[in-house]
Amino acid sequence: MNGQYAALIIALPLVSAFFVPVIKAISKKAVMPFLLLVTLAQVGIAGWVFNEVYTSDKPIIVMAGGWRPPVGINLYIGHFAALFVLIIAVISFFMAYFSIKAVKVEPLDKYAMLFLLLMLGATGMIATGDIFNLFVFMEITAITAYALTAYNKTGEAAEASMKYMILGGIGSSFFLIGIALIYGATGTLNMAQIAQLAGNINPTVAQVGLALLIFGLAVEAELFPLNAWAPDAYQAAPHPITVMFSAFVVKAGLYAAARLLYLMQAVSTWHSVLRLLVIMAVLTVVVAEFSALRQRDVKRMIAYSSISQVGMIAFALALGSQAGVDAGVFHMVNHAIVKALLFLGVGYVGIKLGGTTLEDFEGLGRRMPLTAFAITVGSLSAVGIPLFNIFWSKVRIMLAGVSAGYTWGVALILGASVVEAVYYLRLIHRIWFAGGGERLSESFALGAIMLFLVALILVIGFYPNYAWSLAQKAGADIFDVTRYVSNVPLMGVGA
Amino acid sequence: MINDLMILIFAPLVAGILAWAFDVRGIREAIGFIGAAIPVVILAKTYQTVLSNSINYTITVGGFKLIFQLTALNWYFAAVAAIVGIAMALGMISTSRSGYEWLFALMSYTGVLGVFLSQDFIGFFLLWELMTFASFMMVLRNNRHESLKYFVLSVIGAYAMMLGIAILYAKTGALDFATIRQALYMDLSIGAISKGESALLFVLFLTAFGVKAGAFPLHVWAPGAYSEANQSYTSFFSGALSKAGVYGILLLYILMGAKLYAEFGTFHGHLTFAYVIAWIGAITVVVASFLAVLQEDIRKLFAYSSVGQVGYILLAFGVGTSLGFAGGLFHVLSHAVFKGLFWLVTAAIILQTGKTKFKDMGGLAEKMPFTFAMGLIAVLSLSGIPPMAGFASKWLIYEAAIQAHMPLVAGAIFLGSGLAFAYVVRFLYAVWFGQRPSDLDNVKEAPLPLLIGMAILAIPNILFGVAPGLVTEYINKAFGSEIVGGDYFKLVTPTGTYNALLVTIVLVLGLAIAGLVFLYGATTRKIPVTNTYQSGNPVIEDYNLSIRRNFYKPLAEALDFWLKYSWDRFYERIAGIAEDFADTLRQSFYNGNVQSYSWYLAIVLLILALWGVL
Amino acid sequence: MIHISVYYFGAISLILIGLYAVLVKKNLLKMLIGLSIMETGVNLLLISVGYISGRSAPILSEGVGPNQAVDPIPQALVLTAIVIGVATTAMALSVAIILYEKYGTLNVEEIRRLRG
Amino acid sequence: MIGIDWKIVLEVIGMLIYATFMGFIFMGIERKAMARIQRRVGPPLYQPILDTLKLLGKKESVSHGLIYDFGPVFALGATITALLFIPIANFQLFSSNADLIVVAYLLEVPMLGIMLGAMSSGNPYSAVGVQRGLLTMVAMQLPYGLALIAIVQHWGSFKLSEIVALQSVHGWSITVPALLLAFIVFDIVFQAMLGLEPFDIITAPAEISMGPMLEYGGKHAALLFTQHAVQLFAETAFFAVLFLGGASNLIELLIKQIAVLFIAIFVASIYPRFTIDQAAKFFWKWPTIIGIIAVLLTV
Repeated sequence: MNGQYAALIIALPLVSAFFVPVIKAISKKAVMPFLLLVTLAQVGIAGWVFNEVYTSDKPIIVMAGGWRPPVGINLYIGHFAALFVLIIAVISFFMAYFSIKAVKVEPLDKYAMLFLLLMLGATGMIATGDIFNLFVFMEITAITAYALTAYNKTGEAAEASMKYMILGGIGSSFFLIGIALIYGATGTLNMAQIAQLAGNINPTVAQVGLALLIFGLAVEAELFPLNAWAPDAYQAAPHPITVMFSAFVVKAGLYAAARLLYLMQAVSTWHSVLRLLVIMAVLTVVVAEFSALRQRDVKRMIAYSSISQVGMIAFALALGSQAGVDAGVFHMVNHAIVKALLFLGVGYVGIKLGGTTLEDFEGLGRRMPLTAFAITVGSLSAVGIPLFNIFWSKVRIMLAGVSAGYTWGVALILGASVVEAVYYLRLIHRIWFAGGGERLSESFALGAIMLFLVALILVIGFYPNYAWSLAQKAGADIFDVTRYVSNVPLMGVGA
Repeated sequence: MINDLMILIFAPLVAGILAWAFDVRGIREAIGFIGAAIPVVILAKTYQTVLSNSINYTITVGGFKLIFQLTALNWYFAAVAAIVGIAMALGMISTSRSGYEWLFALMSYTGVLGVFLSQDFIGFFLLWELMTFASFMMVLRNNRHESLKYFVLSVIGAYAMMLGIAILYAKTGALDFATIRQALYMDLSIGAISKGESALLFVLFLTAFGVKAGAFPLHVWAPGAYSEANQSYTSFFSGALSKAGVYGILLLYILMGAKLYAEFGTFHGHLTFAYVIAWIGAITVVVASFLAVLQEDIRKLFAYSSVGQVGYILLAFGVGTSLGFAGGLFHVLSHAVFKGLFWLVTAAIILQTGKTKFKDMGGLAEKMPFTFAMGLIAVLSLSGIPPMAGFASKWLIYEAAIQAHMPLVAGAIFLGSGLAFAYVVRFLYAVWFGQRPSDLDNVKEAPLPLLIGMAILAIPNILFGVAPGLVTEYINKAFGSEIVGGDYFKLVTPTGTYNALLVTIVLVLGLAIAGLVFLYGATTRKIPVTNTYQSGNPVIEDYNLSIRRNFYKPLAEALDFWLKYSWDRFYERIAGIAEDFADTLRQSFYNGNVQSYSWYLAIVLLILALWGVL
Repeated sequence: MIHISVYYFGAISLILIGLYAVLVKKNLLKMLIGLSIMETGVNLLLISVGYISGRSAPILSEGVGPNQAVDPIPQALVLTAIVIGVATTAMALSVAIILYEKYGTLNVEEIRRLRG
Repeated sequence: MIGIDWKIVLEVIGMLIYATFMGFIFMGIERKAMARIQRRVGPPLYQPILDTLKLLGKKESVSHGLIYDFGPVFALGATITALLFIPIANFQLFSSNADLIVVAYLLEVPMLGIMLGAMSSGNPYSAVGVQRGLLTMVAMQLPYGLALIAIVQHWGSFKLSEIVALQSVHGWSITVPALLLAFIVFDIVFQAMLGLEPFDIITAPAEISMGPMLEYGGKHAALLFTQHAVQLFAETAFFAVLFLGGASNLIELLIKQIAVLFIAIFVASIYPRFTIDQAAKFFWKWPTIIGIIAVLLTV
């Protein structure tokens, strides 16, 4: 099994997505189990890729159609990509199971297809080594996200999807303009070659091109002024899809932005772009935290909290130092687990009790103790209480932030996380110490998934060494561009 | 020897988790008690080795190197926490209702021990947050508003410390205390940290430790948090947890003392930054004692009194001289011991009578004699009656403050101890004496474990009162220099002496003489308390005269000018404003109109364009 | 250095017109039309980047060799971009239909149930 | 400790008898002088001794329980202890083992004894007496402390014997301007410590008839009278030691004590009684300001 089989992580979801109508024709009930099977296979392949990359310590380069870059499009599955493809696969597998319980709206086969394409889009964005290929995967993710947001066919879902669409549309158009400029200047689309040539193209074109590229991805990665669509989309989308949004769709956008950012290090005005990104990231954290303070709907509250934590990741990645990138990646991993757990818990409450307003959460501790325990662990971890996983990455980000000179930024973020502590702990008080009710039965499998995630949080919280070493390798993969360029077997041709 | 420290720190946490898991009445109490007892055993075992050298232990967690060290100084703090911890465990055997309380009580116990023992900022910050979180959960169970107020203030403190740590890390590149201290020391010549930055660092660390110690402007959380938690836990909460804040101030001296001295120089011969701490301590003592005197609820009274007493310690450290540190450290022990005792007494009263307001209590002296005796010992010790530990430490603080030429600060202590005497006697009158309300007639004595807990805390009060030399001799060893002279029973400082044993003997002789005079007189006929102003008629409920409510109304009238201002209302208003601001921000930004969202995008594009051109 | 040719002005003006429509027009359909105008503008920009004046379309036939034709890569990119544009617009219109059913209006000001 | 030094034991016993006797005489002088100012003859000097002996001789004494008896005993015991730590004229007694702060606190301990007794008597008037006594004590604490601090800062030592020695060398404390202010402050506070006229809120005869001591009769009252006598002697001696340079022999000390007493009596016979919050406001205004000035001058 040499590297070429790694292309399966793209091929498998694509092929099985188109098989779904065939399966539906055979028997309507087989669609969801098929989805489960495919995501399980994806987990298997991603696992194999993960240990292949981490044992051999070399990235897997997949050349589409055997063409060597820069002529052909290549997939670059380095440490970060391997790690995150595995996370995407695992979370998609869990969400596939959750969808069986959560999604009741009729055209389930359409749902399964969109589900697989969303997973494909995110995996593609992370694995690709070519900027136009990145644009194509981004569009796949975007369109499936628009469709899935509107999937419930209610007024709110359609409204949220419409908002997401218009803003996403503008964002991706400008992303394309960016590609046009970069292609015009460098004559190539391959990331590695762009990194080589970035030094000697005329600075204003390079800076505008880079800025537009980052702008396009920033709409996807929910930075401050551009994330107006996110809370509505998170709230209106079906529960499993919200988990996928917050766990990896946003992160794919963020990773792509970081990858492009560090590729274009050689551009002379690089630092001014970085400073702009840091300002936007800090504003994201502060505004999102403040807006979550007096929320009536818990799902929307956790959406705001997810946006603010993503803003913190963006802050870490935009610091421009190795420590910053490592901290950002570590926080990405932790945030994915915690938000998956939280949205899973809230979604499950939404299904069982028919709504996710604060009143439904009153006395949840007595009615659904397992879910209440999961949500409590999730919220405590999100707040950054020690012996939980986010504590470690938050400390890392703060240290990196101040040593990169942004003391005011760290101060604002810490102030915002005080606000975060307030609304999460109000939620915990409402769950355990207010109201009551008789005990409801909770599904065993979902409970098992939640307990697995809780166990993951506690393991990383108590003993973060292994997770931190993974994050460091993945961070180096993004930050160390020279190694990236040397790994890609470039042909001598090109402008 | 090596992993002794790990057992010492994490034994309570493990016991807490087990107690929470086996939530059965008998078992969880036993596990909890064992968990609280292990640290005492280990500390006793390591006493000898600690005097000569220190025990170290390092583990690497998440890329950080956590160093734990047991030296003479932090052994002292850990021992104080251990004594109060054992008393708390005994108290909780009778007052705790569920495994939840055992889990978080013992988790905060682990946090405090960890804070005292850690030698690097990450471990320190981690266990500091753990301690804050655990104590918050104890209060969250009973009252949301108070617990949130407590948590927000302590999280602001913790994050201020986090910022300080990050700045230090950025400047010195190190996280463990030894290297930072070395770097800051060398920094005197290089001057990498400017005056402004060291001022910022000082303020950040001061807020962090000030919140936990309950210093003046940041003390508003204490009354609510102390009175809402389970009372026997509060003995640990106010006895040991406030010491973490004080230990932090001590740490500030050790790490940044030279740097702050170089940056800010001296003011009238005192270190400027120390002078600030002294004045914060003095104001805390006066304000908290005045508020304590006017309280109507027994828990609120002791909460404010606890804040005031910690103010003494801050003041002692603020004096800056080695005698000041000795006085402060001694007061750490005596405060932990007599305040812990007071809270256990309160726990017993509330457990047996179910009342918390002074107006409902009274005349319990006959019904709960042992608790009354323990309460009397605590009263004597807190108000500083000579043969008690409270007096010895207060005497050292007076010596230090006046010797260092800080007259007004010493004046504040005088006023503070006068007020302490007042509110302590008020407690005596309102709870133990006067006419007993009819519904308290069948009150029984407190359960046995609580009584043992009280006894454990009462013995040190007397022991270190009669023989203060035991403590000062240990402090001399901890500081390595002869600060307080004299043998076990006599304290000798350059300007004054205090022979505790002689004072006790003479007091006993005096009592003997007075007793003889008393016995020489006629026989006494004992008549009940109710047969006084009613000239023989029985004292019925509505004519049961006793002034338990508004005991100090005249003082409140004398102070009404000052009582108009309250920091508590001030902070509540700020919180309200912040929340309204958050609301308006959300309404204005996320207004739901896709058009305005696209305008935001357009604006960002404009900024990008301008940014590019600039 | 990409030489500034007249096509860029055309492309950029198209993009700005599209953006203007999205920003100002209240009716949802007009916004969607604005969106697709912007996309065509972007596609035009892509094409004009690869255009070398005086050369023919990049279809290799006997008279046209590699160095007579224009740079083919942007052309390929535009093909995909157009397909994506179509998909997005189709999705947008179907959502607009649902919106009209549920809200009874297409005025963007009124469709504001999800806010705050 | 074990080898009891008989000389000190004899001195102590002699001093106790002398102090109690002189204390009663002071109370007699107090009554006599008050009467003389009000142009009436007044009782003979030894009247208080007769009263105490009469009270001791009563057949039966009423008690409200253990604490009710313990209160006066504790008060008298504490006062005796306080007395034995003050250097009286040439007898050092135990003063080498304690200093100013210890004595200042020992002088306040009897207050707790009286409070304990009064509170356990269950009588509301005595409770009001307790409240007033405490508030007076709280009010006077700040100026009292400032005066003591001024002295210590000037002489640079806490030990009473050293202060006396320094005063004999450099002249009395009141000769020093700063300490003169401290003297004034201490004198006002002294008025409240003795419970004389302007500040006798604690035992306000008309209002709450003897305040805390209301329920006391028979030998309990006798104990309290003896306690008051010894307290009087101790406080005047303390005053003399601090400000009037102590004394080389008993006679000189006696003269100084009586002089101090007369100042207090004259002030007492002129001023009407303060109410308690007026007293608190007064103490925290003038005496505190003068005290702060005195303290700042001596730093």
